[in-house]
Amino acid sequence: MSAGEKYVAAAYGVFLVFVLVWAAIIATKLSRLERETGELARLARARTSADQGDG
Amino acid sequence: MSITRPSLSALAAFAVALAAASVLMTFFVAPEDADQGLSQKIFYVHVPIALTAYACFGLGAWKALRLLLTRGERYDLESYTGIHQGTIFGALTLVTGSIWAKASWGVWWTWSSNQLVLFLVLFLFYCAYFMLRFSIEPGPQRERISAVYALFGVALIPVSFFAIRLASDFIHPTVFTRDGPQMTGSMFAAFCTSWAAITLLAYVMYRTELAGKRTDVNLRDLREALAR
Amino acid sequence: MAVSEAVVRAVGLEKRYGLRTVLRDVSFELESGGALVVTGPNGAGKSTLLRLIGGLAAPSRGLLEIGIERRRVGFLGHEPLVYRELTALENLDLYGRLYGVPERRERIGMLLGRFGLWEARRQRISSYSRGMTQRLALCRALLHEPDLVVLDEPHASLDDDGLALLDAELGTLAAAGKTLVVATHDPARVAALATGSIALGHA
Amino acid sequence: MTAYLGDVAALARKDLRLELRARDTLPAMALFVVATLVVFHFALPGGASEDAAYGLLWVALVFTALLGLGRAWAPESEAGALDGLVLATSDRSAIWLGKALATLAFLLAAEIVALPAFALFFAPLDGPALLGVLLASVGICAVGSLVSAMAAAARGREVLLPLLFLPLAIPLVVGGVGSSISPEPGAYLAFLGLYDAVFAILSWAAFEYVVTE
Repeated sequence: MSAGEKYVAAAYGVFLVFVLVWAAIIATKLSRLERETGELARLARARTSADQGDG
Repeated sequence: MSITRPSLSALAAFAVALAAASVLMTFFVAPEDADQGLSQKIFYVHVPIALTAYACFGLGAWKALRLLLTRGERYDLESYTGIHQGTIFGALTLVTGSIWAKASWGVWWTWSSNQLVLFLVLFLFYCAYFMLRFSIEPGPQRERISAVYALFGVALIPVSFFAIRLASDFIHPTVFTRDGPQMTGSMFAAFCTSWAAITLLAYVMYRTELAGKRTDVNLRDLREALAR
Repeated sequence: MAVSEAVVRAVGLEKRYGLRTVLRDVSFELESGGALVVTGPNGAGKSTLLRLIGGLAAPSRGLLEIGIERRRVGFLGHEPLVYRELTALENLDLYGRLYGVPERRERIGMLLGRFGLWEARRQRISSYSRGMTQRLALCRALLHEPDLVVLDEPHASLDDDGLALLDAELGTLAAAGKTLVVATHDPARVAALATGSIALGHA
Repeated sequence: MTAYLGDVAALARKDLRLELRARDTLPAMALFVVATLVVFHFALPGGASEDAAYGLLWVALVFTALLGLGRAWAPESEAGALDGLVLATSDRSAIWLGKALATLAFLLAAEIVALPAFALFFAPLDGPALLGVLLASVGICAVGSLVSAMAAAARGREVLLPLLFLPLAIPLVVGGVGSSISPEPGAYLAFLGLYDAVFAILSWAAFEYVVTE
């Protein structure tokens, strides 16, 4: 590859890598949110069943 | 999510389509630049990223102004996310800009490219935004101080632009900046598609991050409600 | 007697500092000329509620209506809100100008005399005892003859005659039809004046 | 309007009185700027051009201003005095203007020491250069007073203040250095005037939002 081509590839490559890294960060955030909502859902279910229990 | 605004996934799909179109046009339709040759192709991605960074800083400042005028809490997250996007694209501008500088002038950094220097100043400024934001207790005062700082940022952009132009007169008398290559029809078309694609991509990222942050807030309220 | 409408009205008041909720679901009404006593253990949010009423902070959620203009409110907090390296005269002169108090010098002289600080008027606050500082803070809070007086544990760090002075002052304020809000650990002391009270528990 | 200026005057006078009494900011700023210039003398290589010396003058001025700005709101945060001012003042921007004028007085006093020392150690200062220093000092104090109020509301304010202030000071350094070394300083002085106007108005309007909780 000529020098010019190397740099063009580098520029586009950097942009592509950035998008992928950003997607990965969002993915980890999504999985954290999923886990937290799961916990809350369990807590809520435990709460409602407890209410019905002594309701 | 109000129904009038197009859904996120539709926007994302459109952004991807535009990106593909711009790559095709950049490399297969637009002719190579007469003297710079292939390395000029970096222009099609570097300049749109810079313009998108400006747009994000502008969005952040606009939401900040709305927060100060209407005290609406939702604007704080929007302003914060907008500036977060702007800073990311600002960093990208610096990286792609230095690659372009290496390709066309053989140096990784040059003080004579006014736009690069401007982004360096803005990058310093907006990094301090996050330092400021994370050293104040969450609450109305933090929202207002962040908003004021965001407004200062958007005032700093034109002022710094002039300052750097004035500075380049006495720092580098021999100046060889490129004032934007002359573009034929198809080059301009490729540039516009690329610009639209990157701007749209930034908006999709903005909306996605915003959704994530709002979910965090909702979760915290839920957790507090359930804990009681 | 005409129904005196509420000067201070709070509905479902909430205040959050960072992620900590300090005040939750506080509601009350205080009519003009009345005196509200705020009680509760330390950390229950008494000072926060008074800062909201005094106009030093905004509620995170809920409604707080104060029918008196900010500069017609007198505030006495845990901090004296004065400059320690200025003298009593200089502090009160500064606040007198900012509040636009008419016949500023006479009013300052009268207040300093009434609260036993006349001899120490040229000394810096940094040389004052806690009790003297508290009296000066009282002078500052009453300097502009406020219509609404907000006092956060005013009896704290006062000696005996200081307490007597304060009780007398509260009496004259109530008699003059001023509206009072007093946070205290010793409600008995202000029981005579109180027209309403609110006890804050941990949010 | 006169009430507003009365407030500003009373607030600025309070700062001058506190400084004359405590004498902890002004002597420190004057000594700091001269010491910095001396250090720069040794830092400059033998053959360095005069232009470089002017550049260093501006570095010295900016960091001396930072020293003063770091202490700008110290008296207010001691016994909660800022809350007292926020309650008492009808237009809170007067608090900012009073502080900016007092800080400007301290900075000019330090410059009265620094500029002759610079002329003695390094190079002469002509009319436009002195006007540049004055205009930039106004901008420094206008923006600096607001930004140090922001830092005062945050944890770790000593570290935060330079980070907030320096990017905003870059245009002032450009204008200042330009007015010292450029053959036609007119453009640089006009630019400094523009900066002062824009950022003074912005700081004046924004201060209310920074101090109210």
